[in-house]
Amino acid sequence: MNAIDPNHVQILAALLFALGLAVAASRRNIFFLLMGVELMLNAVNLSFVGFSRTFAGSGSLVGHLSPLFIIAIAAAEACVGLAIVICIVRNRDSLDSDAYAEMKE
Amino acid sequence: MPPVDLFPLLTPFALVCIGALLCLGFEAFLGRAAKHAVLPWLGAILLVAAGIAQVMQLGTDGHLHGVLASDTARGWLSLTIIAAALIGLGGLQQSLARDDYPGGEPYALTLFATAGAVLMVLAVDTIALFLGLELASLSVYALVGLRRGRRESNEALFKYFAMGAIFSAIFLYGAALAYGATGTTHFGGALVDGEARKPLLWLGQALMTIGLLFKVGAVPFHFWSPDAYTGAPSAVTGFMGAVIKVGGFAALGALWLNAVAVFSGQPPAAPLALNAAVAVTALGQTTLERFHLIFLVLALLSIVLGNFSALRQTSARRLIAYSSVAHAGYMLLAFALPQDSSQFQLTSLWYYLVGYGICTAGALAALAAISGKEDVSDDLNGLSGQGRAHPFFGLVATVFLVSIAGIPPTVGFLGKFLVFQDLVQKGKWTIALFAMIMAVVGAAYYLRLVITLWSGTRSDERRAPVRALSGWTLALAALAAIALIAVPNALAARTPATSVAASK
Amino acid sequence: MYLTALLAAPFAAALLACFGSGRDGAAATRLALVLALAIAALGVPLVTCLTAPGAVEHAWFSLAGTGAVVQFSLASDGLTAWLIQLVTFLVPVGLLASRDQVGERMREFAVAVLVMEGLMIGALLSRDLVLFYLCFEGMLIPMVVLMALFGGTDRRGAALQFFLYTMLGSVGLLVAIWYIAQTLQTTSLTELMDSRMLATLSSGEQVALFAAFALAFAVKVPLAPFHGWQARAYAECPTGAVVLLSGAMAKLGTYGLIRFVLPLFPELSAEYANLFIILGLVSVIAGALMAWAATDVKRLIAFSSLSHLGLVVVGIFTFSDLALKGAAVQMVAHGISVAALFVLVGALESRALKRGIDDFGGLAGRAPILATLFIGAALASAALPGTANFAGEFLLLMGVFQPRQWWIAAIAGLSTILTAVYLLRLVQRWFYGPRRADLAVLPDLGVREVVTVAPLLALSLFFGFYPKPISDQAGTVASRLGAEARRVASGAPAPVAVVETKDAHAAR
Amino acid sequence: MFPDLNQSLGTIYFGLFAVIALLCGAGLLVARHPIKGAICLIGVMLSLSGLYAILHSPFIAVLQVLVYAGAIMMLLVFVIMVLNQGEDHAVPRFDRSSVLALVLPVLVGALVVATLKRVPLVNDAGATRGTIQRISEAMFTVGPASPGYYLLFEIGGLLLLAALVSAVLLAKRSLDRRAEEPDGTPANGAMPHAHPGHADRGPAVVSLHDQAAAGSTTVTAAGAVDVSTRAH
Amino acid sequence: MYPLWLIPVLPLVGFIVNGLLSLGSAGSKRGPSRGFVAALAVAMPLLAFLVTIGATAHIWNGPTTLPIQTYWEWLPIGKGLGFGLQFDRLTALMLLFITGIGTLIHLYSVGYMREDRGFARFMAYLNLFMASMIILVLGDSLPVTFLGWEGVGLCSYLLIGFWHQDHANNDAARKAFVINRIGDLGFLLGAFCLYLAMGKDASLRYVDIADFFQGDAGKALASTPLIVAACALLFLGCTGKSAQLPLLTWLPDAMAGPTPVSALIHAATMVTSGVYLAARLSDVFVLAPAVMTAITLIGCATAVYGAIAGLVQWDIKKVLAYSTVSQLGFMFMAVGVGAFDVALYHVFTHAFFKATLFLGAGSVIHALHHEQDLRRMGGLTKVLPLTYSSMVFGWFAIIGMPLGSGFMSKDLILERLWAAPDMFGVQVGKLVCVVALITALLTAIYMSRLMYYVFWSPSRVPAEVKAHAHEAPFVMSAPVLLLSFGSMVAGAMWFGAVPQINAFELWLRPVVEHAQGATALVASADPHAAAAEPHDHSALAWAIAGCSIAVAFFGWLIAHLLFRRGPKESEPRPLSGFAAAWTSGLDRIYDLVIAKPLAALAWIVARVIDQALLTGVLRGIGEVSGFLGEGYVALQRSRLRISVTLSLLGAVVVVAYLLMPVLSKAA
Repeated sequence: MNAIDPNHVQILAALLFALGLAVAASRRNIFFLLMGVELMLNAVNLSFVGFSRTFAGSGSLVGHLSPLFIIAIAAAEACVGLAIVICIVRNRDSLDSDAYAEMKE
Repeated sequence: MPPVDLFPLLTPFALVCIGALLCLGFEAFLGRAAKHAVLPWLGAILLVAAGIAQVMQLGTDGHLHGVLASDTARGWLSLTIIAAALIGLGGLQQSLARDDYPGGEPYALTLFATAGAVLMVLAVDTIALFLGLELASLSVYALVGLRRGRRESNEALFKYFAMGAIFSAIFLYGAALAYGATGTTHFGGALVDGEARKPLLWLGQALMTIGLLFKVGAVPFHFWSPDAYTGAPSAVTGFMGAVIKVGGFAALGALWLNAVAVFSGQPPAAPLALNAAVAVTALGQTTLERFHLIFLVLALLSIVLGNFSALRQTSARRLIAYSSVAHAGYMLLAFALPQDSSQFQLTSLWYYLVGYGICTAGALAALAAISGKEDVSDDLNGLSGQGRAHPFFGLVATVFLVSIAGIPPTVGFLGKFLVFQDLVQKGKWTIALFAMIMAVVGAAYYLRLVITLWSGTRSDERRAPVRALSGWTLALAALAAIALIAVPNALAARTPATSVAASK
Repeated sequence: MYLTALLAAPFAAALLACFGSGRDGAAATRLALVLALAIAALGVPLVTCLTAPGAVEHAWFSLAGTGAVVQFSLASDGLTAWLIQLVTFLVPVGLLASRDQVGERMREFAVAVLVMEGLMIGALLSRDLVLFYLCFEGMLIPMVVLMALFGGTDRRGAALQFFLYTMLGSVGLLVAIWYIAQTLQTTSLTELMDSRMLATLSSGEQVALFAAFALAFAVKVPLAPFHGWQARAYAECPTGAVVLLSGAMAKLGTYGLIRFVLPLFPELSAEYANLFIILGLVSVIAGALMAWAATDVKRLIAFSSLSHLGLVVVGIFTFSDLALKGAAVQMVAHGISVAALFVLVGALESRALKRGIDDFGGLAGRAPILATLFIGAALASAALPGTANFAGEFLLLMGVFQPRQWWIAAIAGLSTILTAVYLLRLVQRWFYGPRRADLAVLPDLGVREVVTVAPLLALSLFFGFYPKPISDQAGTVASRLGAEARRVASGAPAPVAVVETKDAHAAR
Repeated sequence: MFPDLNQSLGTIYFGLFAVIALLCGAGLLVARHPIKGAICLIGVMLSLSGLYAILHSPFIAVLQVLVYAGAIMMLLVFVIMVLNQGEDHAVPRFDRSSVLALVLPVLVGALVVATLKRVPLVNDAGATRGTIQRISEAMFTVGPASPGYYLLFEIGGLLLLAALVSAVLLAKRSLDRRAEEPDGTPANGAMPHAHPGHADRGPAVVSLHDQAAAGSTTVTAAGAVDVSTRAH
Repeated sequence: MYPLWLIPVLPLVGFIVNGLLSLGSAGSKRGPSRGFVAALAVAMPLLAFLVTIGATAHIWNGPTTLPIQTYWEWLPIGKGLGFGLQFDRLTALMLLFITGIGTLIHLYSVGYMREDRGFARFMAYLNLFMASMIILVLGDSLPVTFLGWEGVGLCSYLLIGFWHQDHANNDAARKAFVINRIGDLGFLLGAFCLYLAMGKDASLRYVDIADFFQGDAGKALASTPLIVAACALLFLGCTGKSAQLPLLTWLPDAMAGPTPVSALIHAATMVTSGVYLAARLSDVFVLAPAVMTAITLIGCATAVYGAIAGLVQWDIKKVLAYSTVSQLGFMFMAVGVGAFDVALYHVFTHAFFKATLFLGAGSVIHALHHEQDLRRMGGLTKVLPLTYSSMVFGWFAIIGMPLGSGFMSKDLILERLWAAPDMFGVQVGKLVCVVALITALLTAIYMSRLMYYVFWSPSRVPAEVKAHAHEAPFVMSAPVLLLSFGSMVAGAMWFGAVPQINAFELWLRPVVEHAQGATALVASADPHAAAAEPHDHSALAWAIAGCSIAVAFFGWLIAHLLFRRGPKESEPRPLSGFAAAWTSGLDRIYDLVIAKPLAALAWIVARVIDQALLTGVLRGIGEVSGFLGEGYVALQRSRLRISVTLSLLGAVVVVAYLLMPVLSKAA
């Protein structure tokens, strides 16, 4: 019936993934790094769901189930990430990732 | 592989998790001293139980809903991880008690990480693999950042986490694309509607491989390892270096074996055993040519850069970090495809991993015990003469280091031997020779470390009592590091016949 | 069975020495000494019994991937037997000699030494390439340990350099062994020798394998220009270690040449004989010259042994019966004499903490016993007739001397002159001349030291007058191992064997 | 449960959500202040949940809103505000070393897209799939027939627990339960290396950390709750 | 079986016992009991002498040789070379005077060295020397001889450097040893040549060598390169031991040792072992006429050189040393023309008179408190009557006064030289004979000069020395007297102590006759030759005898004219001008041509090639790898984003490379 072209969904996912990657890789602020990662995970979810519609039967279910786990993992990662932010900012109050480049050779 | 019942397969894993939960539960009710006295033993007991369970079901190969699988190689690797965990617990106890660390969580986290690594080994499904990977990573992050007060520890923690998060996302995207091609998240799923979606699988494999290469710290995805290894407490460094590498390579191996099978046009009906011998058809040969070239190039890069960087290190942890990069390189060499289309198997890699895991964990646990409060003096100056000040730790550290350096008659040597020989068999003469020369160069810095340990002129009053747990684990591990050379064929390839059975 | 016991004994002894003695140096020395002597006694039957002990052979493990099954195969013949005598005899000497330098850390020292002894014996007994390689390489570890723990000021660097150098040298050997195992499906030396399998390989492969083997052993001997590690290592080694390194371990290089290279690659040995002969001559002359110019006496002795072993290599690669017998005798003889020299230098060093050639003078007056023994050792190593070294060098030179290649013997012979030059220079600087005030208090040798050295010199004298057992047992074996190469060479225009001249003579 | 949209409408909605998502993503990339970024990200997530809805997976759409937009982002914003140092002028958005870091993702995207262009995907004409019922069936059927997700589910719970523990270990101010020593320095000596800037603001930061830690625990709990609610 | 082994073993026992004594008593102030040491040290060679006499009795007029006694198998050469002793007439001759004169000199040394702290050591060395020398002449094969050959070299090294506080002595000792080593190498290589030449049933035993080279197979090899090389190399060995050109420079320096040593080793015994070897291998030497000629010429040159050098020396011992060189030259002249028996005869006589002279000189030196310079002597006739008289006998003998032993042997040498056949068309023999006569003249001059300066010229001895100057004790003077007596009567040996004439020659005939027969030279005792030209021969003999007598007197006369007033300058100064050039010229040349270049080469090899190149390369490798490490590690110290970016770069490259085949296909 309604045919949202799966390729478009995938391309969207790819673009979002790229965006997330760009954010994570290029921004100096640690929070943006976290958010970038979240964005990437979302893109992955989208990709899963998008694919799921191109399969019949059990194959398609996988595409719906995987995101659940990914969401849970994302939650866990986010909470650990934030804990880490708190932990490191406590010692050196800076959110600038470049500030954490002290380790010598 | 036949489907098997839930319990025999999952018992070891479950026991480890129970250990973690128990530690967590008791942690709350124990005084600071008691934590370090009780929790490690609690964990150790459960780990030993897990180990025993693992040994008991070593023979039975099978898989669970195509999500988890178990076979001889997986069994050995799980055992290695459990052993590394035991050693790690011992080392942690040694150093945390020395530093009078205020919390008992690290023991629980160690066990969680162990569970995660075991899961990575057992997984034959990308989601399961990812869960295991995250379970291990998230726990290890915390362990790396254990010394919350130390800046380098923080920095290491931050960098490790940040890159880890990014690359696990990349891995996951790869998983998604692979799913898009095969319609399943299991390894070795057949392509749906013919060749059409092959590029997706291709890309998915690439991204997943990259994600795992990051975990095992191969060039150019290794930038985290020097910092993470150095920032973490020595005991953790060893444990982390061991279990993550074992888990990562187990996953990579499973991925690659299945890829070979799939691209050779004979996707396995049931999950492949890690020590299966897969038939490489001409088709697979041509399709995977680039892939295996990538592996070789990255391997050589890792070997060269890792060794040369390690040559100039003074901090033991950082030295091990770079050397672990080099080792990742040696192990990657095992992924080379045979020159002529024929059987392909990774048994040499598994043997190498067993040796490497035990020895790395052991070496750093031993060093952790003798490198002073908060491991401040784990550099060559600080360590010089410590071997003589602490004969036991010095001795075991020597055994482990010599083994990692690949000097006979140790398991490390035999591991390298088998991998290189595998390579020679595949007709990669020049590479093998080059790798070997590099291995000798590599031996240099381990030896320098050993020599420093013993020949140091100043061996000061700093004395670390040998705690029972680390004493026993290290001693046994050291024995194992020698004794394992007796069973070079424990992980030998299945005969082609069975492998065919496994891949049909 | 007996051989297995012989191989296991040193390791058992090491364990005993490790746990049997405490931190008390004296006790550790005593224990280790007793053990070492016991092992030596255990080894004696090898040469006294008329029948060779039964060979041990059972499958050990199969090299994954190759069809070869590594045999745990031990066997002993004259050559092996005598070198084992050398090793087992030098170990107690080394232990005794290092007592002063090592002091209370004797236990570690003894353990390392015993382990090394075990590995040396293993290398000598093994008749399987892989087993041999394991021992051959394993030896380095205790050696490095000794060097690094008990060595001189530059010990770390020296140890590292020594290790890497020899390691690099033998990497090729490892590859070669795999390749053999893989292509020929066996690593058993006897098999490879009996049915000359290697001949089936392509010439290119053969050359590569030959090069790998030769290089590994050339580094070990060492043969110029692969001697980079030697002087530094010898100089930094503690006495006991250097006694074993120069006296026993270096011999494994020449042993390897005789045991593996000649029988496995007769054609190539014959083809490249001149190369090795020239390298040997270079070592002979250059070594002597460097010894002449040396100021550190340990280096001096190192160079002198470079020179003497160079002569042995020359002898080996002329393949002539006499030369090989001479090589066998000289290996033992040199082991004894160089050990004596090092022990005495060590004794002096432990007294004065100096060993420069200009650091002493007029010692003959102060320490006549030391002087006498040292001069004795020096003369022995200068191959004075009546010492074992003479028997060795005489046979070597005689075997090397061939009309076609008279220059070999002529050049090699120069070493006898140069040896006299630098050794007498040393003797004069150290022991003669006016007494020096700065050496006012320099006690003469104690009983222990005399007991350490005297037997060495006595042995040297004994074998000097009665080398028959060595030349008959070891020499004959060596000659047999070289027979094939000799045959090939005599056919070829390259280095000639005795046979040739006889024919030539008959023709006249 | 969700209306089956017809062709054109579906495309329109898809385009709409896609554009919003991309714009918000771009906004995240260029946002100056983390809070703005967070808001953009929430925008992305909401639009994604919309997409899930029209892609026949209502359950995920709901979760997307609940967990992501609801819990995770809430926590994120919370922490941002806790650690907020005003407009963080200290941290410019980009600098020279960002250029390559901006180019590479573009390349990645390009590569993926190029690949996708070469892969013809066609929808499988089937009934709606992502219903809670079918998902929970797949998730919780135990036994030989099961696809085995119940294992992963349990492990997921374990994962969350581990995450919680690590979060506590890292973020909690003082690890042992005893109150800090009388002289007011933390027991675990977390502070010795602290930045001098802490001197004035010390207590404030401290209190914040406590809350933050509390927050993190709650949210993890929340995550755990979510997963378990999916059970029923 | 006659216990030949006793002969070497007895002195060896002396060496061991005395050696241990001296070592054991190292701590004590005075050392072991002089009496015991002396008794033992003298008794041992004496016993050896007696044993030798016993052995000689066995072969007096029975078999010409004792059966060879092989004790054990030594070296695996040929069919296995035994360690054996051989006692034939040549051995007997050598042994008799070695042990005999040796014993006397031991006795003398007891007196000479008694006060020295190292007395025991000295006697031990002397005994060791005896043992080695005995083995040298008693050995039944070249290797066994070589054992003694190097043994005596070692002893000479030890004894020259006996007073080792003074580096001058040590240098002299080292020089002696090294130069001898050069000769020894020649010996070895020569032996190898022989071995090769003998082919299948090769052996290094003298009997086998003799058999082979007397046989046709051996004769067939005459003048082949192998044989020529063998002889040349063996002769090189002889030049080393017997101080012939070009290897003679060590002998004059060897005078640094105590005088008895000079007498025993560097005059009587060791230096003559070259001649012994030549005689022993006469069968081989005669097969290489070229080498024989060379030997003659070299001997001649050496004789002249030594004589001239002896003329200009001021050190009494140096004079004697050069005269020894000169006399050895005479012996080799004889060897060169195949007159082995005569050569040995001269060895024999020379041993007596040269020992006499040396010991006499020793007494003089002893009396003057170790003053050796002729310029501080003179007029000692009254002071040292015994020494004087004995030295006169020695002088008498050496300058060839009629009926002195020297006269006999030298005369015979000249005779044989003159009678020598042409070699390569040149009358080498006659030329050499003339030169030899001139040398004899010189000999007479310098020996007389010595006598004048020591005894017959006005005394230049410082008063205080003269006051203490005294005749040597009996233990010293007795041997000297005996020897001087010997140096008179030894000459008679040629004409029979035994009834028939030519005892000495007959005695040696079994050993050398074949060789001498082989040379065209006609031994005077050879019946056929005698039949051929008896008359002419005797005439020749008388003529030459006359010449040599005349020469002797003439030389004495010249010396009388020149030297009876004593030297011009009385203050000792080092040699200068011609004397210095002539004496140390060879040393300078060797130093310039051999020693210095070698040392330089050693320095270059050690410091430049080994250190700079080889070690440098090693270090270089280390540096390079270290540098790589540094550079790469520098990359590691990066901020997070750099790391991420680099990793991503890697990832992109990898993915792009992998996707290339996919992307190459059109969409």
